[in-house]
Formats: sequence, C-alpha cells, structure tokens
Amino acid sequence: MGLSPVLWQFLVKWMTNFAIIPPEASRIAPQVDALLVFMTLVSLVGLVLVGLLVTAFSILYRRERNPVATQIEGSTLLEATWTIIPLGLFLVMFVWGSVLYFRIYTPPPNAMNIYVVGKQWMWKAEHPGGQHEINSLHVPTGQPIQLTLISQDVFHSFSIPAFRVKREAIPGRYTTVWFEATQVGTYHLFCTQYCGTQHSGMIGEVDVMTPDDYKKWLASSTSGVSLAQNGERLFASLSCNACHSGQPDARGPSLADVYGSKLTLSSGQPVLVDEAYLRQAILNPSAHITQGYAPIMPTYQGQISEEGLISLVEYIKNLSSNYRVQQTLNTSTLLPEQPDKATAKGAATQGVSKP
Amino acid sequence: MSTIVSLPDQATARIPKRNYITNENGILSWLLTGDHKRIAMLYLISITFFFFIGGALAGLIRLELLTPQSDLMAADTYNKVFTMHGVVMIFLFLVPSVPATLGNFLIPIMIGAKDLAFPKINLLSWYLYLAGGAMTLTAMITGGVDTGWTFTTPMSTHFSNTNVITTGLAIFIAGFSSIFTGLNFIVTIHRMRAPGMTWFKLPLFCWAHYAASILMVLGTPVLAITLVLVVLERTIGIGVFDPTKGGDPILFQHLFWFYSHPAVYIMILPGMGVISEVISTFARKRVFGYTAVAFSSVAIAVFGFFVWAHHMFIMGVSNYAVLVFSLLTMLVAVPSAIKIFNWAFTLYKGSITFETPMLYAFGFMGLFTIGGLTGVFLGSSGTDIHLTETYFIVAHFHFVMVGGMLMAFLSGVHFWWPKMTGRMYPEKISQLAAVVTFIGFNFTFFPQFLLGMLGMPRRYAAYPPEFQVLNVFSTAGASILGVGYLLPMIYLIWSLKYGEVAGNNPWQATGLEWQIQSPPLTENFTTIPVVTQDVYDYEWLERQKEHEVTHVG
Amino acid sequence: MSDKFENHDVNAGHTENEQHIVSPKVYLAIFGALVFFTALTVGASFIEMGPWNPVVAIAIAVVKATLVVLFFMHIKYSSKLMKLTVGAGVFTFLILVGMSLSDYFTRAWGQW
Amino acid sequence: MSDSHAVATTADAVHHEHPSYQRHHFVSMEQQNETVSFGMWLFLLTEIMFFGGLFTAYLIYRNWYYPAFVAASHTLNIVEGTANTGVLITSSFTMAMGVWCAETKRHKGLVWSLIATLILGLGFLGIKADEYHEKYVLHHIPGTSFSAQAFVHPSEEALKAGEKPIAPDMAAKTEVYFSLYFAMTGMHALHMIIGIVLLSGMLVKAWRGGYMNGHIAFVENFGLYWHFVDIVWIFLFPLLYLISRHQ
Repeated sequence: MGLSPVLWQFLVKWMTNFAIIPPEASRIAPQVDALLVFMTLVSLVGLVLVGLLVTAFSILYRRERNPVATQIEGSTLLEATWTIIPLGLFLVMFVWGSVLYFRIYTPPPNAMNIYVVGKQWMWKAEHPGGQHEINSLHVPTGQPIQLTLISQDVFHSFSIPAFRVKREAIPGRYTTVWFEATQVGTYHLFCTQYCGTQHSGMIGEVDVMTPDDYKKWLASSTSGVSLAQNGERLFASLSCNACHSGQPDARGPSLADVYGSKLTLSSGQPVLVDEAYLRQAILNPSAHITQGYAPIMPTYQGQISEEGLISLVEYIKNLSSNYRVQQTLNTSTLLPEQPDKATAKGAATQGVSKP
Repeated sequence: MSTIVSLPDQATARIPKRNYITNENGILSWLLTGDHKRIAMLYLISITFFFFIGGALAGLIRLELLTPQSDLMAADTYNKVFTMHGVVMIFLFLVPSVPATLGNFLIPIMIGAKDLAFPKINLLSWYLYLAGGAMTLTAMITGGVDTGWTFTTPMSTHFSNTNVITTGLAIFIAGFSSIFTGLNFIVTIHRMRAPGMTWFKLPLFCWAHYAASILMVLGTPVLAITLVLVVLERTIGIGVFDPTKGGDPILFQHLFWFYSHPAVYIMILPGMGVISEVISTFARKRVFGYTAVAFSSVAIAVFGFFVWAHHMFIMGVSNYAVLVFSLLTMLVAVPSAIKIFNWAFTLYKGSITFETPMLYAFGFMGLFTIGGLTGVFLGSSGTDIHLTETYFIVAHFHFVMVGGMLMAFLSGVHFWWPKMTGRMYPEKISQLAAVVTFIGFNFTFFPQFLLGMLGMPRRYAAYPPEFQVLNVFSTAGASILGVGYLLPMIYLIWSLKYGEVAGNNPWQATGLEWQIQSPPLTENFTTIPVVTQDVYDYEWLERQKEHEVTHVG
Repeated sequence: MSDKFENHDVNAGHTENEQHIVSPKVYLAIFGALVFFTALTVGASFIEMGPWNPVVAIAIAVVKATLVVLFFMHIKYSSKLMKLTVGAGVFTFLILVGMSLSDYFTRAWGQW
Repeated sequence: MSDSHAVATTADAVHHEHPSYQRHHFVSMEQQNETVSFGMWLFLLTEIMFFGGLFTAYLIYRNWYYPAFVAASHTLNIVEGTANTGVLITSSFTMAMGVWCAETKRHKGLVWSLIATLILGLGFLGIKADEYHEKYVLHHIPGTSFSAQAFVHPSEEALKAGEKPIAPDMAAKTEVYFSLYFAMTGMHALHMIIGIVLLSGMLVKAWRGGYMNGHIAFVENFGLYWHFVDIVWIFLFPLLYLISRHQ
C-alpha cells in the first residue's frame, strides 16, 4: 500500500508529460521526424508481420493440431521476397537519411557563425560580437546559425535534441553544424559524448528568442570587446603584423580578404581558406605556406588557447583592408623587435594561454 | 499442452556411469583437462560468475538512475560502475558466452569429432580468459576505470587517472583467449568433420560459429594493437592518438571500431546458431531455407568488416565515408532480416511444442527484430545524428545483446542442459522464468528507446527531472529482469541433483550430439560416426527409432 | 580408417597426403632473388621517381613477400584452402587499411 | 533407449598402429599435420591484422607529415638497415633449409641450419639494438626526452649530406614517425625474441636427435612463423628506411 501513492504520482506525471519526441524547434526537426515516423511505421509493420507469422503458425501448427510436421526445403521465391523488400526499404531509408545528413551538416552561406569551445566540463559559446556564455546559448529565430565547434581537451558532443542536431567537438579540429530555430523557448543542451567525471554536469540551455529580443540580449550582454577586436589585439601582441603587414615587401602574405579565397600552397596544392585552414596555418604553418613565401613562420602551438585562436580567426575573417594592421604596426614600433618575446607582454590580453 | 519430451523410465533410468564428468576425479583433472566438454563447463562457471558481477553493476546503474540527482553514488563512481559493467559484460561475458560454453561443448560432437583440433590451446584460452578476468577485477577493486568501455582517446590516454593500463591489458589478454577459441573452431570445422559430414550437412549452429570465428580471428588482433598503442601512449607518451603531438584521436576510433563493430556479430552470430537448432527441434522441421540461413551467417561476418565507421558519423569522418559506410550498414541488415523470416517460416506446417528453449527462442525473435530494426534508425546517417549517443543506442544495443544474445544463451543452456548434465531442468518453473525474463526485459529497455528519442544522453549520472518517469519504469523492469536471471541459476543447480534423468535424446532432436549418451563419454564417440542422414532429418530419426524398437525392444 | 578421411572434405580440397618437398635449389634461387630485390629497392630509393618511389618500394616488397609466402612457406604447393586463407588475411588487411584511408583522403574533398 | 551411438552404424574395429606423437582425437597423421599447419596459418592471419593497425597508422601519418617522415627516415642508419634485411632474409633461407633437412631426415643439416638461423636472428637483434642505442643518443626516442632540434637545425655534416632544415612545427611531427618506428620495429623485435626462444628449444631437441622420425610439425610451423616475421620486416624496411632517400 505504501508504494501505490508513489506509483500513482508517477503515472499521473507520466500521463501529463507524455511525449515520445522532444519539441520540434528547428527547421530541420520536422524533416528528421518525418523520417523517424516512416522508420517507426516500417519497423512496426515488420514487427507485427513477424509477430503475426509466429503467432499464427504457433496456433495453427501446434502439436495438438498438427502432430506430424511436413518437411519443406525452402522457397527461393519467398526468400527472394524477404531479401529484396527489406533491402529496398533500407535503401529508401539510406537515401532519405543521407539527404538529411547533408542538410544538417551543410550550413547555408548566410548563416551566422557562433564559436563553441568544449572543455571539461563546460561549453563556452563565443558570439562574434564578443558575448561569452557558459553552458548556455542564445539564438534568434528565423536566422540560420552555424556553430563552429572545437574541444580543448577530450571529445565532447554538442547536442540540442529539440533541434535534432548534434556534432562532436573534437580536440585539434573545427567541426560545424547549423540549425535555424523556429520556436521561441528554452531547450536542453547536452554533452552527449562521455567526457569524464562531470560529463552529466555539462548540460545547459538554449534560449531561442525573437530577433528583437535577441538584439536586446546582444546589446545587454556584450563584453565590450568583439571577437575580432580581441583578435586584433592578439594579432598585435603576438607581432603577427610584423610580417603580415600587407606591405609589398612583407615577409608574410597579406591577410586582407584572404578568408574565402582560394590560395595556392607552396606545395602547389590549391586550398580554400576557411576557419579550419586559418587555425591550422597558425598552429602548423609549415604545411600551409602560401606560394612565393618562405617557411619562416614560427608555430604558435601551445601559445594560444582555443578561445584566442577563435579571436584571431574571427579577426582575419573580417579583415578587409590592411590599413589598421599598418596603423597598429606604426604605433607599436616601440615594441621590441623579437617577435617571440612580445608574447610575454601580451599575455594579459585575453586568449593567450596561461601556463 | 503436448510435449515432445521423451524421457526414459525414471524408475530404472540411470546416468551412464562412464561419462566425461566421472571419467577422472580431482580438481586437477579439471584444471589440466584437454576435454572440450570439461573446458566448456569451466567456462560456463566462470562466465556465469562474471555475468552476475556485470549484472550487479547494472543493478547499481539502474538504482542510481532512479532519481535525477546523482545521490546513490558520486558521478565518478557512477562512471566507474558503468565502465566496469561494459567491460565485464562485453569482454568477459558476451564475447565468450555461447562460443566458449555451448560452442566448445557441442561443435566437436556436432561434426562427429572426438575433440577440438587443439585441446591444449583450448585450455590455454580458458586460462587467458581467467587471467583477463582477474586483471579486470583487480583494476576494479584497486580504484576502477572511468573511460567507458570504448576507451575514447584522448580521454583514456591523457585525461583519465584511473586504471586504464590494467584494464587495457586485461582486455588484451582476454582478446587472445577469444582469438584462440575462434582459431580452434575454424580449424576444427574445416579439418575434423566425420566422414559424410559435408559442409551442407553441418548444423546451422556450426555455420554460425564458423562465421563468428572468422571475425574473432581477424578482428581481435586489431583491438589488441590499438590497446597496446593506448598503453604506450599512457606510459611513455608516444603521441599516435594525441592531437597536441600531431596524432589523430579519430584514428583510435577507426581501429577500435574495426574490431568492436564486428565484435557485436561475434556476440550475436552464435546466438543465432542456437536459435536455428532450437526452432528446428521444437517445430520438428528442417530449417526453412537452410542454405540461405547458412550463407547469411557468412554474409554477416564478411559485411561486418565493412561497416565500422557507422559508429563515427558525427565524429568528423569525411562525409563521403559516411555515405559509403551508411550504405554498407543497410546491406548488412538484410541477412539478419532473411534469418528472421526463415525462422518464422520454419514454423510453417511444423508440429510445434513450447518447451522453455522454444519460449526463449520466441523471445529472441521478437526482441532481436526490434533491436535489428532500430539499428537501421542508427545506420541511416540523418536520423543517427539525433539518436546517437543517447539512450536510444543503449536500448538498441541491449535489445540485440541482452534481448537477443542472452535469450539465445539461456535458450541454448536449457536446450543442451540434459546433454551437458544428463538431467532435465524443471519445466514449469523454467517456462515461468522465460516469461518473467521477457516481461522484465521489455519493461527495462523499451522505455530507454523513448528516453533516447527525447534526447537523454547516455552515461549521465544525473539527468533533467523530466526523464525520471521513464527511468523509474526502466529500473522497475530491471528488478523483474534480475529475478528472471536468478531463477534459472537456482533451479539449474537444483536440477544437477534432483532433475529427472534425461536419457540420450529427450527432445527427439536430430543432431549428432543427441545420438550419443548424456552426459557424453570423454571421447564423445566410441567409433567415429559415418554421416549418411541429412541435417535436420526428422524422417531419418523416425526410421532410426523404429529400427531400434524392432531390434532392441 | 584414415582412407575414410580422404576426399570427403569437398570444399576444403586437401588432396595431397604426400608432403611436397621443395628442393634446396629452389630455396637458393628464391634467396638469390630476395637479395637481388633488396639491393634493387635500396637502389631505387636513391633515384628520383616522384610519386613512383613509394609505389616501386611497395611493389618490390610485395614481390619479395609473395616469393617468401609461395616458396619458403610452401603455399605454392599447398591446398586451395591454404591459398584461400592467405588471401582472406590479405583481403581483410586491405579492408582495414583501404577503408580507413578512404576516410582520410576524402576529408579534403569537401568543406567538411 | 539404448545406451549410445545410434549413428555409428559401421563398427570399424580395425585399428592402425598409431605413432606415439599422434594425438588421440585425430584419425590419422595426415589429418593431424594438415590441421596443425592450418591452425598455424590462421594464427599468422591474426598477426597480419595485428600489424595491420600499425601499418594503417603509419600510412595516414606519412601522408599528413611527409616532410617530417622524410627527414626522420634519413636519420636511420641505412647501412645497418640494409644489412639487417640481408641478415633476416638469410635467416629465412637457413630456416627453409632447416625444414628441408628435417623433411629429408638430415640430422646434421638440421642442427647446423638451426644454429645458423639462431645466430642470424641474434645478429639481427644486435644490429637493431645498436640502432636503438643511436636513437637514444640522438634523443629520438618518443616521450619526455624526445628532441626534434636536430631537424630544425641540422648539424654541419647532415647539411653537407644534403639534409635541409625543416620548420619547427613539422619537425615536431618527427615524434609521430619515431613513435611508429619504435612501435613497429619494437613489435617486430618482440616477435623475433619469441622466435629465438622457441628456436633455442627446438635446437636443443634437434641436437639430441629429435625431429628425425618424420614428426616435424613443430619445425615446419616454426618455419612459417619465422618467415612471417621476415615478411613483416620486408615491408618495414622500405616503409621506414627508404622514404625518398634521393632528396
């Protein structure tokens, strides 16, 4: 008797909260759900078919009714049927699923980019305007959002069930996923890849807001320094501008408008400049040397944190002229000549990794 | 309900005095035995031991998940518990379960051989298994390991400060036990068949084990070398999987899943073999489309090597690789579908009875169908994004492994119990246990599909409160399931002394193993049989009985 | 009794009871070939052949390995089953290497 | 219910004289020998896959960090590497001769072949040890003591020999090369050591007149193992030592 009120409570709770799928809060969600429903229906039909066959045969051919079995070798026709029909259905699911997969992982060109850094055990979201959030993400409706994910330590996985999207955050490499939120509300944000002790604490909330609210939120929560501005400071303090000055005789290539362009590497390979390329070119420069330049750039591996890299990448992405690069260079001529030593001075700037 | 069980007259029947159990006495005669049947029994005892350890850990997991907070144990304890549950259940129970016990016991007898090809290696593989198990337990007792059974790098190489090395080496050693078992089976099936026992007279149990053995022999060493690299990376920091040194952690995933995906076929294929035997026997019919079922086993084994990257769809493998692996995954689902329908149609025009092994087999068919079909949800890349790394995966995996494999294992243990021990298990209570297991299983794992759909991530010690109701259902189901597993343990031990004497062929089955005494002689056959009958040849069996009646009776 | 064991194993195809004994002359010839190919591969690595350098190196290694398998390891004189076994090993090895590499090579194709 | 063997319809009472080394569960020696060598081959398949994981890793990183692999490969001692290849091939040859001697029951030949194989095997390990030692001196063993400085600032003689300095970030990737170098040659050496232990036992038995009764399964299967270890080296040698030596 003692248990029954508890059970009753649970039942009521379950009946009132009954849901088998999370809310559909993104443009892709109904499309994923359509395939899920199709698959569920096919599965149910298959299961019922097997169940019916087994039950019917068990009743019809139980020993009491059918004391002597009739030996049957098999039937090529029947076997072909249940080879080809499942195969056909599975192939439909494959094609349908692949189409969805490419949709989910191919961001549209007008997507707004937000960087997300995973670390044990929190998500840090970095908006281009300099808004930083921990374990939460504010996004507007009606605007495609691209997430550029990276992990600072182990594998994490960024999952928003209500949007039906999920992407692994990998150490040492950018991955992307995009969504377009449709419903205002608060949704779960999970880390789904097991990442250590506080794995289950690495959850947060996605706040979907109307575009107006979002603008207000952006204005109210900015840190005052946009990612690009922070990147500019890093660019100067790491003395990147000493070589990438944009001057004709500079030792490094000009970085203005380099993002999105096609470069030819010193190995002769053509390459598209995207976030991943920029990040790699900072950390492993020698394999990413633009044709016509000497491989003299030092590696910044271990000197810049992932957040710092994001700032630098964002800065270079938005760099459309070398005017300010040269300005900073002129004003900072008092800095010592050795580029490596300058980092010590710039360590105070956000993003330089602390040992 | 009628039954096919035909037992000898209990008043006069005796267990044959000379058999593999009574042949020699003393503990050493067991520990140094080369007899495949004794080694099978040693395995049966040891895997049961590890099953209950893994089961107890599962119970702890379910208890912890009763409430949304991590209150029963701290998060790091929970992580160690589910890691150990995975390691123990997969490497120490599921992989050796059917092959090392039933396969070991039956394959030589089924093909008319006196023993496996390499009896000493067979014994060695049991000792390796024990060594691996002991090391795993040591790792568990001395602080545990918290990487999950998948040992994801760089978590396992640089960030975990638990007993990764001990556990890794334990799995390495247990892996060699599995390699040797597989090697033994392949060689035995190729080389030791009795005269007349052609490939297409092999019981499907042997075909399934043959296919699984190929996977064991070719897949396991890749896991071994991967674990060696993880251990080297932890000890001297070689950096092959370390992104900061230029290594690629995804390479670890490739190598790990190259084994661990075929490993699920290593686990399920022998179970499928059991189901083929059981369904045929209790329907009194040749398996419908014998050749198709046999070749589907081999097809699963071969295709099983081509699909591993479907565990990595969201991990940043190339999208083209995703396409290829997703397509191949769909193809590997087809042989399983063929098997299910062929089993269903084996019942057609049969003469069916419903003893315990058959009930478990029905349970297997239902649960494996669900498990297999939900696998397609995960193989299709678009839906995989939403469902992967959630409780949907957990439910899918447990439907296939616990609903499929464990049902098949229990089915097989009941089916061959009279052969292994010479005594029957009590029928009524075991039928009850089968039903309890089925109900408990569905209660435990079906809610987890819903949790997964809702997006609850796996390996969470604490979870948002809205998932509690389904978790309570699951935990409640687990307690029923626990009873379902304890019951057979109890009545099977009881039956060792008090069970009815089974006679040679209580099920009136056709396999060679049923034509010899129960329990068998150490040498199985006094003279090597010459196989003239077909496989699952019930008419031959009838003639044989008449022959006996006219000549002996 | 043993005669009953012959030729019932249709698929396995082990037909010979006599162990084929390879003459030392064959061994010596193979040994010579192996030494020759070793010298060749070392020599070839000092010649600039662009992308063909690794191809040549691997090809020579494959030839050497094949010689060892066929003659030193008697596969040339063994049953079909043995040949098939070796083939299965090489096949699975190529699956592991090939399909893993396919991921790495195609990663560069798209924006992913 | 009769007590047994309904199937064994043809009572075959004829029992051949079995040699003492025939295991009870085999019907004939042919069956036993074929079974054992098939088993050995399957074991070698697992060995192929065991090294397969390492080869996969090697090929991936070689593609990624080609300059580092070239530079690191050039520091290997090609003379010792080639000599070792020769030594191993020769030991394979002597082993094959050993099997032939056992097949044709030549006691002296077998003993001398095995001694030659043993010496060559030890010689291989000796040369390998010298190479490892050189790596140790140069701080090329991965781990805490590893240093890629020699690749960023090559020594005078290396520069003279045509080595070019490589960028520090690429030079750091030589650690991946050396990780694989040590993992692959280390695994290979481990197999050699196991082989030498087995070989020693076999030699003692052969010395005392063993393997002359036609039961030479152990010699044959050890031969297979030894040749397999040779094959692994045949691939390791060009992959590790001979990357773009012309540069």
